[in-house]
Amino acid sequence: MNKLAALPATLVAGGFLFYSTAFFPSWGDPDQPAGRHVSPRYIEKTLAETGVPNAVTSVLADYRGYDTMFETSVIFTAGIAVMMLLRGSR
Amino acid sequence: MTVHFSVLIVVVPLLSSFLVFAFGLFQRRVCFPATVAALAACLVFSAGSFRTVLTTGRPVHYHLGGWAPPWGIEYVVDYLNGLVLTAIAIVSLLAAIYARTLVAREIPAAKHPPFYALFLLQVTGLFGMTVTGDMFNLYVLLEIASFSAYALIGMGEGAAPFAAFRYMIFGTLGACSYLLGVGYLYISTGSLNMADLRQILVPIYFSQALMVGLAFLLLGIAVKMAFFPVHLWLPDSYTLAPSCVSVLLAPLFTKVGAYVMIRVLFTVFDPSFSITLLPVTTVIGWVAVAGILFSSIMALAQGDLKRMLCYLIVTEGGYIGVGIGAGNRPGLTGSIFHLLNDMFMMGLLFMAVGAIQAHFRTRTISGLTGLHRSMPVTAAALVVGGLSVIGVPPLCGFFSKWYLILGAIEARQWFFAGALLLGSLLNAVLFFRIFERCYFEAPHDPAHRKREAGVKADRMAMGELIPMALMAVLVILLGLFSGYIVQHAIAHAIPPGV
Amino acid sequence: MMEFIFGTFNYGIYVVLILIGFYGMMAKNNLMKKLIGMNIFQWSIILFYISIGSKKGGTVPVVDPSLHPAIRAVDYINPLPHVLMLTAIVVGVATTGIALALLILIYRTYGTLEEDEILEVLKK
Amino acid sequence: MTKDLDNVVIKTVSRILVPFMQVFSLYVFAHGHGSPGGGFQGGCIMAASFILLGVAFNLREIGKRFRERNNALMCVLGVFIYTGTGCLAFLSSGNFLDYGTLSDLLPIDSIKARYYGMALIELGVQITVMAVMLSIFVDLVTAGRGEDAPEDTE
Repeated sequence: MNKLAALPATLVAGGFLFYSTAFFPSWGDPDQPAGRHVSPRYIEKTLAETGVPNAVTSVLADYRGYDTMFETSVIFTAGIAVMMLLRGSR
Repeated sequence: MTVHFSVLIVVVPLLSSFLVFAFGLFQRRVCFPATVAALAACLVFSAGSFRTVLTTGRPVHYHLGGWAPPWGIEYVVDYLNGLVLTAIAIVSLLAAIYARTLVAREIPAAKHPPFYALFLLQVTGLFGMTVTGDMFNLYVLLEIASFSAYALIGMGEGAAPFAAFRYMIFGTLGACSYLLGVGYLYISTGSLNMADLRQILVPIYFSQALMVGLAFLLLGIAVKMAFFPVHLWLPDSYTLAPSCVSVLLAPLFTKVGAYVMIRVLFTVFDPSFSITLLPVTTVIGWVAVAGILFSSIMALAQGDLKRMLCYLIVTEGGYIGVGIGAGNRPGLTGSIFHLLNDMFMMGLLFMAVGAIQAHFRTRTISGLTGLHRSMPVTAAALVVGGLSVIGVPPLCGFFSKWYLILGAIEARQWFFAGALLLGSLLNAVLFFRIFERCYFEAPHDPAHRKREAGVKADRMAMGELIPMALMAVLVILLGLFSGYIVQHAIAHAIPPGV
Repeated sequence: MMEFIFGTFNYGIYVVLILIGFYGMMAKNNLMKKLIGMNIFQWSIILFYISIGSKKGGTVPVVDPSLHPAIRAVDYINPLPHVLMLTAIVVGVATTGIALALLILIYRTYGTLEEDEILEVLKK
Repeated sequence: MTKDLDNVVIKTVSRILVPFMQVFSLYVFAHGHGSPGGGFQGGCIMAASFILLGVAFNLREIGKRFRERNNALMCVLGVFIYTGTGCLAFLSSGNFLDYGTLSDLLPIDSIKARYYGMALIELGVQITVMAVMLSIFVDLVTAGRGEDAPEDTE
């Protein structure tokens, strides 16, 4: 898209985004939905269930370990993609 | 062991892509058989898990890592994605077998191991997107499928890297707006699991943040689905991609995007919300109508066979959008069934075009003269695929369009029904132009004499003929057994409350 | 009013970054600048997720019982967005890697990275 | 002459720095459980140490220490370890990636099994990230010529 179409599209998207930020829970307040629903269990039970004090690592490798497996597969895909695209194409 | 089927669908191709790459470094011949074996195993697993859903009547839930849903990631196989999984497995297996000679011809031998590894990673991404019950996990698998698609398209010669880069810009824009939509859902609810989201979202349906979040979610899915206004990346990238890649990408990637749209609109958000309270589906229907008309006309204007099929994919996405737009039982039956049929139809057509391009050495429609004499099976495949896309009764395209039109009429959306009929008419004009060129070209036409005297299309390998013939038989069987499929599988696949 | 501004100012910052990235991606002619715009776009979404997870008075989510005998969720910030964004960062790196590889191929075929020059060559 | 002088400073400093970077990367990887760190950060620091070697000396130095084929194999090894530990859970009839059930096989209780399962996973991530970061860097810099890069790419 050239410059002419990009500026109005950006302004429209910007209007939507600014409009929506007004209705977010205020930044950092402890009982916003994200802090109440799923994550308290990770913090309170990480030592008891996995023996790992670092809650981020316990969520990363155990509770949502499946995501991280695909994350490693993403970086593996990028590696062989670059290998395939560039090597031997001299 | 069958309880693990739903996760094995994704883990087996992932593991085999690593092994294909590792052993391919030492022994290049191992790549193709390992890929076919892995995809055959996936077919067994997806058919097995779909059969358990059919026999027990209840969806299969699988907790990854042993953690319960809102905390851990959950796999859900129900009627809807059981169907799509089995279709993906069949089409990708046939595409892999078919693509063998094309890969040997188009891809330099040193690049076979990474090529087949990316082929399997692409299929892993598609399987994972279909079977997952977690919104963020769907994003990660969307990225795996997209990265392997960018790299595979970038393999073509000439302008393919440039088309792949433009596709990457569009694709990343889409994937990031999907991620933004998931972020808006997370900030409003605190959960990422689809079933959990459905309960929590009900009281806060009309919060403004959620509206904008839904808009970004649908924008991201529309880009991946090549829905009308954001389909600009598709014609260049699938046309310039090597034909062994477009045989895999064209039928599957956009259809999984359509599946994700149906999943988000009718399972994450309650159907009563997305149909009546906020007319999201009607808006999608109207955009789909514009999409059908625009892309059918663009398909007519194309000389290049493959680019014409790419615009047909956008039209098929429009048909599915019209089915969602109708927002009632027959409309949704039609869009799910059309999603299924389209995988097979487009697979068949892209196989035929790939064979024509490789053996008949022509890409333009005008160059197809006398195709039936030198390549009878491919011409027959082109006819079966074309008639099915138009919607001629015994074939599967007719039945899904029948339900779509039924749904549009029942929803009193006359423009939807009109667009469907006009689209079918334009497809008919499109394909009969090709059939006429293939079969009925008068002998005195100079191009025909040149073709006759000129190069004889070399023998097609059996490895290409059998998958194409099988796909054509499947298209016919889908048509004949459409009543059975709709009654037993799709009737239950429609989320409650539609 | 001040409380409202402090409540949503960093969401405003992420919106500004998204717009810069989106404009850069769409309007810039040079493909490398498009790529930089894409990176800004991805990283602003990471900022958005991280600012969801923060809690006033919460510390690093490494649980140590000496801070308070009973481990309470309110003492620690929300770890989930940080995990999700580790994945998004890796996806961003992978996107940049593949995009740079494609740019090398494009430069090798066309000798330029300006989109309009490439389109002219394609038209011929 | 001056060109050579600058190199001497860079070369000696980086020759000293690289071993400490690699030890620090193993520290970051090993302390993923207790402090911020883990597979990704450790892998990146390890790859940075090789890249520093390549930048300070020349790309052939990386090739000498770390064959291209081994690099590709290590990419696969790391992800294979990760998926393999996931499949280990099948043996003790747990769901995929459920290390808790590994306690049936090993003489430890399920919490310790999860602890060591995570450590194994971080090892897989460390290996893959290090190998992939390095291979992407070398491919992009030499535009695909890899080992036989001409002498001028200092």
